[in-house]
Amino acid sequence: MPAPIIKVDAISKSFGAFKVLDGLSMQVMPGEKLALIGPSGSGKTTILRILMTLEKIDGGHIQIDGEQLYHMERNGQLLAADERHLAKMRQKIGMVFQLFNLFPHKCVMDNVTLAPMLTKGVARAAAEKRAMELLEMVGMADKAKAMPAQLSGGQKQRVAIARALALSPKIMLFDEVTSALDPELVEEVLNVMRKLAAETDMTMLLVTHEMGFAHDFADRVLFFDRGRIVEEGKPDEIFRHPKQERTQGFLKKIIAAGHRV
Amino acid sequence: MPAPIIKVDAISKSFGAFKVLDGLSMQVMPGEKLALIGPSGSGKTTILRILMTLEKIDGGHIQIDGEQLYHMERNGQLLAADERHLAKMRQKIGMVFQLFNLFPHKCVMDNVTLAPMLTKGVARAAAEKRAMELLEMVGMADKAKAMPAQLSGGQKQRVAIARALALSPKIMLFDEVTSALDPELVEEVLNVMRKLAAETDMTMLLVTHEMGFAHDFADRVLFFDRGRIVEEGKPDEIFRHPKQERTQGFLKKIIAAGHRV
Amino acid sequence: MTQWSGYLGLILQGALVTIELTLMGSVLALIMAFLAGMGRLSRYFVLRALATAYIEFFRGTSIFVQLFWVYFVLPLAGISLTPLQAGVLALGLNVGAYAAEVVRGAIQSVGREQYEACIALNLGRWQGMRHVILPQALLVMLPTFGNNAIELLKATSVVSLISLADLTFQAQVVRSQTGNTLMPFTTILIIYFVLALIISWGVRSLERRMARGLDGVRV
Amino acid sequence: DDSKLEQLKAQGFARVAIANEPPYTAVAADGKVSGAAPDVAREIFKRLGVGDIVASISEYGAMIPGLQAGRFDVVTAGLFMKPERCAAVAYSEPVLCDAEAMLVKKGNPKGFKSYEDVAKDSSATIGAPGGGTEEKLALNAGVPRDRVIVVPDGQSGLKMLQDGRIDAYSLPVLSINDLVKKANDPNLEVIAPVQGAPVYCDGAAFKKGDEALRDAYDVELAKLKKSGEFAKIIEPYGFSAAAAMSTTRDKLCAAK
Amino acid sequence: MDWDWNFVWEIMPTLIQGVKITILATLLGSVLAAIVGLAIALARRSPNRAVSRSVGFLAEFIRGTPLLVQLYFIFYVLPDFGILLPPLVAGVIGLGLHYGTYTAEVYRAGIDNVPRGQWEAAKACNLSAGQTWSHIIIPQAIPPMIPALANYFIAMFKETPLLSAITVLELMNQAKSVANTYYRYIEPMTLVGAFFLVISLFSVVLLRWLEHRYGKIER
Ligand SMILES: Nc1ncnc2c1ncn2[C@@H]1O[C@H](COP(=O)(O)OP(=O)(O)OP(=O)(O)O)[C@@H](O)[C@H]1O
Ligand SMILES: Nc1ncnc2c1ncn2[C@@H]1O[C@H](COP(=O)(O)OP(=O)(O)OP(=O)(O)O)[C@@H](O)[C@H]1O
Ligand SMILES: [Mg+2]
Ligand SMILES: [Mg+2]
Repeated sequence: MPAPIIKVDAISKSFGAFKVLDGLSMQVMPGEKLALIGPSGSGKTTILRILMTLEKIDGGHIQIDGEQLYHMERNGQLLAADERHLAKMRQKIGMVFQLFNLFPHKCVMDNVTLAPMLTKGVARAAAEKRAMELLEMVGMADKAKAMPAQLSGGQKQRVAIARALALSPKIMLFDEVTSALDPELVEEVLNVMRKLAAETDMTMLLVTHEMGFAHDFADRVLFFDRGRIVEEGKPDEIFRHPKQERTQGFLKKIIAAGHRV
Repeated sequence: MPAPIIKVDAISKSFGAFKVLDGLSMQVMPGEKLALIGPSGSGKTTILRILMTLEKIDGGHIQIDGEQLYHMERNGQLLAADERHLAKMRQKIGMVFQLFNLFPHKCVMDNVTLAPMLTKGVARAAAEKRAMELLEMVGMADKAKAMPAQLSGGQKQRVAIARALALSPKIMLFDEVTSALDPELVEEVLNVMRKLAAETDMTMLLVTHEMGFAHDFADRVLFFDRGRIVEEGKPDEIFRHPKQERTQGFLKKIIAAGHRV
Repeated sequence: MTQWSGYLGLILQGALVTIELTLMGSVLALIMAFLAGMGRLSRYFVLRALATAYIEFFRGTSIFVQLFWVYFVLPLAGISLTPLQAGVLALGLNVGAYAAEVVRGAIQSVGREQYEACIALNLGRWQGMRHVILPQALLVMLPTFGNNAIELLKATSVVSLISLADLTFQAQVVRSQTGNTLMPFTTILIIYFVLALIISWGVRSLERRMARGLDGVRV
Repeated sequence: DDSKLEQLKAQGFARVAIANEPPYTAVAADGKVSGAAPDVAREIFKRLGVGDIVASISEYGAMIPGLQAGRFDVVTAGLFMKPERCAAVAYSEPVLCDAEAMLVKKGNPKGFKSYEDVAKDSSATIGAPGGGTEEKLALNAGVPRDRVIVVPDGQSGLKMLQDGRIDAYSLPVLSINDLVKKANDPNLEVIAPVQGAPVYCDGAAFKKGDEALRDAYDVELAKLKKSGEFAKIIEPYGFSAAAAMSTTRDKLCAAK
Repeated sequence: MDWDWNFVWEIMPTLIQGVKITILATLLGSVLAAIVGLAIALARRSPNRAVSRSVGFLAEFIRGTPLLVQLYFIFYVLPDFGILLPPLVAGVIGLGLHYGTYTAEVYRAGIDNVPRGQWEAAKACNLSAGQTWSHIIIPQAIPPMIPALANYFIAMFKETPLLSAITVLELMNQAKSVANTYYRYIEPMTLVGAFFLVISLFSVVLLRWLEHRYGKIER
């Protein structure tokens, strides 16, 4: 059995007096597709943001690909990571945000090529060639020269996915990437993600409220509640036969809320 | 057969060069519960706002309860309605907004009593008694003294419903009243609306993307597309056996977008 | 009346001085604004403290006091400036302090999500600032910069108090020499207003050029 | 040492401070500076080998600080010699002499003859240039601070008197005469000289430490006075050359 | 550059006289600016095009030209038209008019910032125009304006030295008069600067508090 690519070990995180993550541990295997579900405020976004180093942790350890994320070993001692170590680690991880976070002053092409050119010193021609392939994959090649403001939400999100892929990360994080979209536009983004899941062996972590998609997409589902993983298992187990009361209650509410026709 | 309470006759409405409503006609019977569905931008919100006199119409006629809404008859002539006529007509209509639009500087109780006291001269004691009944009905009686900022989205929306009911309108308009809410909070608002539909004989027009709820709630469903009513009928007909291609396409997309577990 | 038309030349000379002051003062203000505005957001305490002290000092003490200080007190410490230099220095430093807050505010107004996108794309701090944050912040700053420039234009009138022959000063001279009060003051009011209009027109067209295709940037 | 003079020669001009007060100074429609004080200075500097003067107009109050701050090389502005000023700057020999005058409304309704009369009338206000001789004379005569209105320039003083904001406006006689001539207003009256106020003379004022330059200036000034050219320059403006030649710096600086 | 403490104590009482006038002018100017601003803001919303346009142009003109020149105008030119104002009154009117054009913008922004949904909710509640203004719009518009208004009043305070140009014996004028009497600029000018700095730093604290207290309305 290969070593896990992500190893989260008893991390905790508070905002002020409020404990968001409470001794959370989990492991993710290379290539695994994970869905994180759970009620609002349960800490799903927070764990992704911690993996992306957008938040600091208060305690615990995280290993990515065998290396410490927030610590570095120097002369046998574990020190807090400095900016250089973090930058190195970040190369392995990409993230797609709920609100796309495209750079509004740059065209689609520049959004995708900016990071490879600046952080990896890729030449413009090479960066644009690769960007074109990625835009092709997400079906946005014909909009390469468009500005973000001219795109629909679904198109923006597809560009954001291409942008994250341009750095060829080993791990991709998706935080509710469809929940800000008009219902009619959701499908085009989910299609891209299905394709991505099928065609690459990237490790993917997905936070979502789209239970149907989570079911089809994930190898494994984690159910979060109050900063802990309450239940985990294969999608069928979790969605059809949840064991925990909290999980059952959550799924019932979601269903009752009319998420079916 | 009784006379229709709303009679919309060939109205049109443009924003600049863009024609939003194009010769739209429809009739609503007293007590009828109507669901308006259709793709984004098809004019659903616009027709509700026109009925609430928040937008002017460019052409056509509307009768409410047998009286012209945007026109008044004087000496046998049809004149444009003045503010007094509009104020009189507005007494028959109440509206609940997507973003609640509670008055943030007034407590829950004052939000509900303000309009009856100011527009109908109801005494404070009487207004508060009635407000308490309404808050009871929407399950917000214990929050009467709270400020809107202290409420969750679902609670705000329930107060907004009570506020609209306080003027005892004959017609209630609901514009996507749950779409700004967290999924878990949707149900509490829908429950209030079910109760309302069951207990009163108010005429209700509802714009929604919650197809499940529209199905249970409505006596009749109107499918809008590009400012016209493309198809209408009983919920079962529309949702199970849509005749028009546009309707079929729309429902298919909505279903594909994962709105079921 | 004929005499008055002769003095118009004097007023136009003053207008030149006013324009010169406004331009040079604006350049200095712009430099100070970016130095201090970004200094306030620095990770280093010393830079933050320096920038804050500069901003609070120059916004706190009145422009008049600064002008008189630069003009009369600095030379006693061995730093002697021509009236023009003194005027540019005082005006530039003063307006620069106000504009620094504009720079800071604009940089902060760029949403946190843009910084996060930079981190997620592994851009360095300066790379993110240079390619992502500043280009967006610039557009937010521009209109306020326009207002700052007009404030600076108006503030140039106080240099007449340190004998710099600007528009207001020349109006005073013309008034003394001709005994006519209404004409010179009305004339310069109109000239100031026209100059202000030119500034706001210029800033607006610059803004339009920069904003092309950027509907999403402005908050 | 002569270094200051050499320096002025090298740069080819001297920076002089003047007031905005005809006939001591005048600015023509083309912006050219003339008037009695600058004309004398220009001539003397020319003889000293300094080609031209560059004049900047200043308030009286700002002249001495400006000189000390090195803003000008010399003040030629009708800045009258008085003991305190002699202590602050290095004066040349006298150049322009004038008595003090007051401008009042026609008929002198308040009956002023001296600054003391202004002090006695508790409702009377008097205007004077800030930092000028007249302000100090009025204060010394016992006019309280809040009744001595600091007026930025002659035209403003005239206007304030016409508008009834002040009851008297005090300047040297010739300055007042010039104002009245320009104003051409029959409702004004000049009281000259003011009783009890001495006749003052100005000189070119140099920075303390520039005495060498001042001495060189004095030499040329004396020659000018002797040759009669001095009178030719200042008398068209209404000043008396004889008055300037009948007194000396030492006398004026010692006066109490 | 030598500093003389004895001299400082000697001139202190004179300067404090000036401080009183400075504060008085600021207070009166602020009241006037608050009223003028409201009048301008309402006039600019007037449905009568002629009124809103001409008031708008006038406000732009006043805002685009220097206060100093406006003061000269009020003080020296208006008497020609039979309007003779005492110096302090002229100064307060100048400050009030000039800053009124700024506060007008604050009022406008405050009113515009009340979300459209509030107007619509008021209509759906069938409130009349008067009721909407008095019960819904004004109560929400005023609190967020308070810090911005305070900001302009502090700015006005720092511009009061301009009144010295029209013979108001405020702080700056007293300091100049002291300087002219003793031929010493360092102490009076520095004291004036220190005075403004102290008041400004104090007002920064006040502003933070106002912003905290009134800056945001919770929705
Ligand atoms: N920067 C912050 N400061 C304070 N509290 C925060 C911050 N970020 C998150 N929180 C709080 O932490 C808790 C967990 O937040 P998180 O965003 O991880 O939840 P989530 O599971 O993603 O919820 P959702 O489904 O609503 O996105 C929430 O209660 C949230 O209010
Ligand atoms: N004030 C306005 N100015 C210009 N265009 C407007 C305005 N209000 C609405 N529109 C346009 O009119 C069209 C119809 O809008 P409307 O809000 O009625 O659609 P809708 O059916 O409610 O859509 P959604 O489901 O997204 O709410 C849209 O294209 C919208 O952009
Ligand atoms: Mg989240
Ligand atoms: Mg809508």
